[in-house]
Amino acid sequence: MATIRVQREAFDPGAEINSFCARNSTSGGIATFIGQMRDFRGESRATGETVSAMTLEHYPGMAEGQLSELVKEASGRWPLDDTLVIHRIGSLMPGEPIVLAAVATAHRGDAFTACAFLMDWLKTRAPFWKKEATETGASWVEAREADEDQAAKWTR
Amino acid sequence: MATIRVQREAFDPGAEINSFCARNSTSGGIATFIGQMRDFRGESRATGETVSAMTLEHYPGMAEGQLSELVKEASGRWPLDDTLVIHRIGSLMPGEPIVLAAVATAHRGDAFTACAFLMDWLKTRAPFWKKEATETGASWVEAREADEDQAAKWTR
Amino acid sequence: MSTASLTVLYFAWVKEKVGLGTETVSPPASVVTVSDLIDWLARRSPGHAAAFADRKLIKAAVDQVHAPLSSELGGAREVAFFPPVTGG
Amino acid sequence: MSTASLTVLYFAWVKEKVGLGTETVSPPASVVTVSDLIDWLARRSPGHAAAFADRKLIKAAVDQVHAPLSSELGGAREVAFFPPVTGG
Repeated sequence: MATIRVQREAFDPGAEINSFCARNSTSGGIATFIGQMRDFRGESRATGETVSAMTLEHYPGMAEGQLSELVKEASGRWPLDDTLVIHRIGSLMPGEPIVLAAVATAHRGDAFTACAFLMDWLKTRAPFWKKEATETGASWVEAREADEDQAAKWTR
Repeated sequence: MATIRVQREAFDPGAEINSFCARNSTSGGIATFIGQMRDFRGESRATGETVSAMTLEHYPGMAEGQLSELVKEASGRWPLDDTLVIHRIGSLMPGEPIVLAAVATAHRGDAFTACAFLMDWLKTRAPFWKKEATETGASWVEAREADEDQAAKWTR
Repeated sequence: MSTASLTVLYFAWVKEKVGLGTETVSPPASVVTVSDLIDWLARRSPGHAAAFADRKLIKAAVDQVHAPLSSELGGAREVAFFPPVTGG
Repeated sequence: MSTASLTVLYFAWVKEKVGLGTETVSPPASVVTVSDLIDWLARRSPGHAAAFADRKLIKAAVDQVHAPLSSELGGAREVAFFPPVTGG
């Protein structure tokens, strides 16, 4: 079982997690990750420029396809009861959730590992691009090398 | 920052996660874990006895103290923006959440790792005991060796 | 190590076997370690004896800190006995 | 490797530099790999040239599957060019 959604509309992480829990009431453990839009650039709010809005572009078709592949890969590696991935596109405001990943399993170790794997591969494989608007104009977010390194550790 | 609650009342994981996200809107990543009460014993619903209710006993004072220690330890190991741990006590019904752990960080790797650490240590150090009621009577849940193994890997 | 009074707490099936959740005791000076305390408590009633029959199953906390059974009690005010924890 | 028509998609700043999001092209038979296609596309306009000026920054997908620039196009119907992804 898996649900994948790429959507322009805002979503409510708590409500999504509650319905995910409800439909997996026999799974002992649910691990989730929520990625939020920050209102600053770089490492800290003190040193970074203020970001007032974000646009998320995606590759229609391939984005959904890659997310399905990630979930399929995770399901092959760990015994997952259910998986949920929601990813925003379009315009976002600071504080809004960008992505939600949730994994339901019998044992919590698998839930944490599979959820971390999903996020690491999503960050380097799913075709989404962030453009941040600041006072000095809009610019595309650059990929972080740390993300590549984190994704590489799952290579078999 | 950290919030620790040991409570008899049911809680709403989605609502708790949403307010945790809201008060940590500048954290890029939020990892959470929800442990739910299963309605069967052992490894699977097919082979296990049906569990109709659960009682969670705790050591008042020490339970809260141990949870604080775990959060303190995690905060010393990883740069955490905020932490939340809620643990139920008393009577629980199948499907109800038993525990919620949430960690907010700048980088998602730390969030996953710290949340997994919290759960592993909680499972072996926080003084809570589960008693399951089935058709054939009530009995105390036995500790799983796998939990000890999982906790041991965090030893420094 | 004197006859100062000590609060002893029991949890889960240890409590059920002992038949009570807490008691205040004054162990003799010969009771130095947690293990000594178990030996001494086990003689208080058949319930105590049953609870402590297999001490491989017993965990202890001294003043709300996990402690091996070999720990010395020192000036402890509260000792608790319970099975391995199963929360979460 | 013939003059069959190929859909080319551009995303993020690659799209902005090229000045369009998609185009249909018919590359000559000499265009065998993704890298050949870049060489050929770069000559179409100053925008294309600017987008592909530093191909270390460019990622490609062939028929919606990530592909190194050295990949052969084969019978591909859709090739996309974009910077490293930054979702999540």
